[in-house]
Amino acid sequence: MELDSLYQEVILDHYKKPHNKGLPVGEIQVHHVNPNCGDEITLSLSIKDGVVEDLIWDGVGCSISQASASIMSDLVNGKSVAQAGVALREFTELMQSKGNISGDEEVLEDAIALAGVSKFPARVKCALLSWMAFKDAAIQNGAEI
Amino acid sequence: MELDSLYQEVILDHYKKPHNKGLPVGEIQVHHVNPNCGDEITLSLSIKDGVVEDLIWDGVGCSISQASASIMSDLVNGKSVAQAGVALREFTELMQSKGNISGDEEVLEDAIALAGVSKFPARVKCALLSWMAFKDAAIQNGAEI
Amino acid sequence: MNPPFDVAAIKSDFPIFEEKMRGGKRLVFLDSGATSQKPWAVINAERDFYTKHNAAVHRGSYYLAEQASAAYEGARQSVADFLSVDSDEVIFTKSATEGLNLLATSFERSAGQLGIRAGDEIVVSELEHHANLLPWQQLAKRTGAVLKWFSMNLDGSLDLTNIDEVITEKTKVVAITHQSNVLGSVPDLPPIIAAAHAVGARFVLDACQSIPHMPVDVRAMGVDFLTFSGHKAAGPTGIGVVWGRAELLNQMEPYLYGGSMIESVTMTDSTWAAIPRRFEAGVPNMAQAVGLEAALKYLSNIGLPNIHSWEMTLTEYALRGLQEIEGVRVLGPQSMQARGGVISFVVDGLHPHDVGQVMDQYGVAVRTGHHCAWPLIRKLGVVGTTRASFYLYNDLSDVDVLLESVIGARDYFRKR
Amino acid sequence: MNPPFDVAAIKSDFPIFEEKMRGGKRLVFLDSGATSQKPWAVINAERDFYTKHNAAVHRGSYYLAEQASAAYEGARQSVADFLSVDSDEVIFTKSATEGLNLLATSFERSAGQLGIRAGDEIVVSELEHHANLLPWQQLAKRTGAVLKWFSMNLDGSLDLTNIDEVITEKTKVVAITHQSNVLGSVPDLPPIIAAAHAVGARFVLDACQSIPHMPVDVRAMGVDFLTFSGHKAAGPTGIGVVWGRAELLNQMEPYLYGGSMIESVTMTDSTWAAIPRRFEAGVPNMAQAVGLEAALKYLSNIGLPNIHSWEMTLTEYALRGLQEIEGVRVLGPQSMQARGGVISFVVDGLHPHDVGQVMDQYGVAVRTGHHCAWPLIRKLGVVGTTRASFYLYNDLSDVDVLLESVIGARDYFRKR
Ligand SMILES: Cc1ncc(COP(=O)(O)O)c(C=O)c1O
Ligand SMILES: Cc1ncc(COP(=O)(O)O)c(C=O)c1O
Repeated sequence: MELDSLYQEVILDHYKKPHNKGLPVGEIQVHHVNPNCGDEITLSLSIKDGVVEDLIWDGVGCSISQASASIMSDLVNGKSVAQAGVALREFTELMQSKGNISGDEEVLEDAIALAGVSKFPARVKCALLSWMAFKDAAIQNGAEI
Repeated sequence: MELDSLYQEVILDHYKKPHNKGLPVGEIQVHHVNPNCGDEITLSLSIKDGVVEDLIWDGVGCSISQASASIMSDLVNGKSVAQAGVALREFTELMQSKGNISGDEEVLEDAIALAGVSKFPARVKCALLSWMAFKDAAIQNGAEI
Repeated sequence: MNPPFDVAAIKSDFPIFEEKMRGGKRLVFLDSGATSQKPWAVINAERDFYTKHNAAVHRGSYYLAEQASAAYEGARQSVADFLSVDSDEVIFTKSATEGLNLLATSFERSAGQLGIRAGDEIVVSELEHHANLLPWQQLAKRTGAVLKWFSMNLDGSLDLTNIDEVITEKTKVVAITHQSNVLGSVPDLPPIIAAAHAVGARFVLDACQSIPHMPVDVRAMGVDFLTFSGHKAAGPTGIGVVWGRAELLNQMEPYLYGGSMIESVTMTDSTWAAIPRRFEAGVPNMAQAVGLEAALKYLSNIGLPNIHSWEMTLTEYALRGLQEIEGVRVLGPQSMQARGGVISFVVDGLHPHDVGQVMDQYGVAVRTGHHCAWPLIRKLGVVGTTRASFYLYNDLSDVDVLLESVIGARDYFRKR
Repeated sequence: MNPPFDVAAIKSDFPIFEEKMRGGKRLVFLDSGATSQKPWAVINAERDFYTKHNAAVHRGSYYLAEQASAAYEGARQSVADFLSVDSDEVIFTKSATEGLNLLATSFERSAGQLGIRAGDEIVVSELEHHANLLPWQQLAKRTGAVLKWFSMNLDGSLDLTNIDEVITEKTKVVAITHQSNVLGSVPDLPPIIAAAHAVGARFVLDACQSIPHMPVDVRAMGVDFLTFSGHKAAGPTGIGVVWGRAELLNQMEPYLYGGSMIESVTMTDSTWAAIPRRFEAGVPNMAQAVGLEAALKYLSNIGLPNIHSWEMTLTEYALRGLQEIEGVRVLGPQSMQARGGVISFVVDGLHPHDVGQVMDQYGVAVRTGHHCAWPLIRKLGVVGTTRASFYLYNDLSDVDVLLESVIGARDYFRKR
């Protein structure tokens, strides 16, 4: 069933048990909303010696947006800004691919499970919400990403 | 030629030598504009013992609007308000008839020459402009018309 | 449960039902609350305008311009006939949204009694679609007027217990929906309209969810203004209607400024044409007006009472079905009392987006989310809902697929 | 005088040319300055949207909603490509008139540098169509800003001798047409744009009469905002475009309030979505956006430089012909310098309405009157003009009939 390509096991796992979800505590917090559907995310992080640390997020939304936030938080926490930037760009490209690329597992790790989202245009924004919040927070923390 | 039914001889005569055209002098003056084409008319009259008198008008506009004003001024000057009202209603009906009625010459006199206008919907407002100004002025002079 | 008209024949008037959805499924369109589908009659009316009569209205005295003007003004007359009002009172807009903004801004600009000034009060309700909340909310902010509102009860009705506090001597405008686009609930308007008029306030009806679906007697209701969108009434996109009482519209200031709405213009000053032209600046959406005319004639031929009764049949069948599904909770009115053909529900533990996504696999088109009514959604204490809305082309088998797909959605996530 | 494309083939793309005018005459359509005719490509694009993809955009995650969103956003991208700008900068309106009102009102509501306040100055010109005069005139009245303008010379150019007095440190916005819709004259904009930018003012281009007819490089011109109507560009009625520089639009307040333009909403407060959505409240004119896309693709396929050069050929032929008719006076530019495909003229002793009426008997569609530009008409010292305007579907024989009909009009009244 086409649906299973969207709702991969990994996604539902992250949805049911999201990682790094809790009250964002950093000084700089960003709040992003998907006005179409009302999905919301709040996120904080810090950047020490060019490394992303302490990324914590909270939010409400569909399985895709929640799983994507959880996966993203695992992926970028502890990575250098440069590495996180590569993942961010690769993930964005994957989402906009309309199902034409499958993503580099080396770079994206669990996030390649979200590849199926790109075939459902209305859900792409759900998957990207947390990544955009991450990007925004990194920039506000002075990173060039 | 269909055009000749619009531009009757009588109309062109009135257009070239308009009657009762001059500087409106009465106390109550009305000014009407056809916003579509910019045709304008200023008109004054007085009503004494239920009779329309001293109708004078001035204006700019196409042959139809000018001829109609001239014909109307001949027709209502000196008539009772009641008679003028009958002519006004009959003329309005004639204009809205889309060429289906030809008008009562007893009531409308020269104005039946304008019957052809009703086949040219865009020109109906030209023909009606002065009549509406007359109506307005009569009402402002206290007439029930 | 026999339909009062031949639903299969109706369906075949709407070409979109020949399209295949994901996985080759047939289209079960249950999102008419957002926008309706269009019959050939409407599509062909627009085409005929373009192929036979197209010219700028009111601006030329040549043959085609006469044809175009006759078509456009004929459309206005048809809308007026449909509403049983005078054609001068019918203003074409691009949408209900524009219509409500037009009214709010025109009140702001108008002089005297109709004007809205600091300290005046404007009343809406928690049921409102953003289109009937934001123009008033922002008008209040700009002018210093005060925005007040009726609260919603959890059954989707309005709490009128404090009506005397909500509508006061200071109230200038009361703007309320005829039917909630989220819950389908129909608020009890007569006491509100009476209270508004008792204090000299104007009542604006957001008729987006009613005009397409049921007979509405605007004169009998006693509303002062009304607005709806063509695209929800089987008509084209890009057309809406404002109706207002002539004696009020005549005193109101224009919304859009430009060509065809003037009486005279100098560089420094202008005067306005009579209604309705005063409110229709520029070359209008002529083809769309003609398309809307075709839509309203199409609906009238079938009969609004018939359409409404069939929608009620569908709604009742769906409501019962949904209420029986374990794990599904219907929001708002639980009975057929004071409701229209719109049902919102949630599935335990599932986000509406995920529910809608599975339903899509069944060919079912429903809307999910906040439905442009955030205050109402917050009041319900949910993140969003899944909403099914019905129209004349739906049949009982559409409802069967709806129910099947909701169960499918519930089970899809349960078993994983 | 050979056309750069097959005009007969083009004509056959436009179904209206099969219609018969009064007296069975063929249509000689010379009123494209008011509205253009539509090719099948446009009519069919709208039909295809309704029959295959119709659903509310941005509001559903079902298959049809995806299709509709892709069609609508694809149309936006096509407009952006046509203008060589970013798609976020493209806002769909219902018309240029709405676009100009949107800009004026948005300036009024915006904070800081972009806001318009008492004492600020707004600059227009005597060439303007009411749509680019009244929104600014009324904005000035509402805010206490001062409206200033460039005078028109009798040849249809603008008098720039006092440019330093017209554009000053107080100027906030300069809004001028790319081409006069009455005279066809093209004002000398570069010095005006430079002067506007030198004092930090924004330049708004009314591109209604240029975008459909010639290549326009908005980035190279350095304008800040631009607007045009679809219906004059072979597109549907009910659609227009505002383009604006993103960094400015991002700071500006919305015009219409309602669904789909918000970020979050409570009963008392709201925040706005990013551009372009911030400026597009409500279910948009989706089918019309798709129709406009088809129109712009149609024009691009033929090539805007080709269209322009052919219009110039037609205009030169018509201009010479009219200038040679005794009793006819062409107004505005007498040469091909700085002009587009629009010619206004008067016939001695005749009112334009009467001239147009006779021309109509020849099947010729021209506009007569003040062309929604009363200040310009007054400046010319006439009661109105007869205007012929050309487009890609016109050919030299259309011009021949034009000239014949003008002579016919002159003689009809002379001999009686
Ligand atoms: C120069 C100019 N500006 C603005 C407009 C207004 O366009 P619309 O009526 O399509 O809104 C027109 C045409 O009517 C025009 O020619
Ligand atoms: C109750 C209600 N009011 C207003 C609107 C706005 O209508 P539109 O988006 O067509 O302008 C809608 C639909 O979106 C609605 O359901």
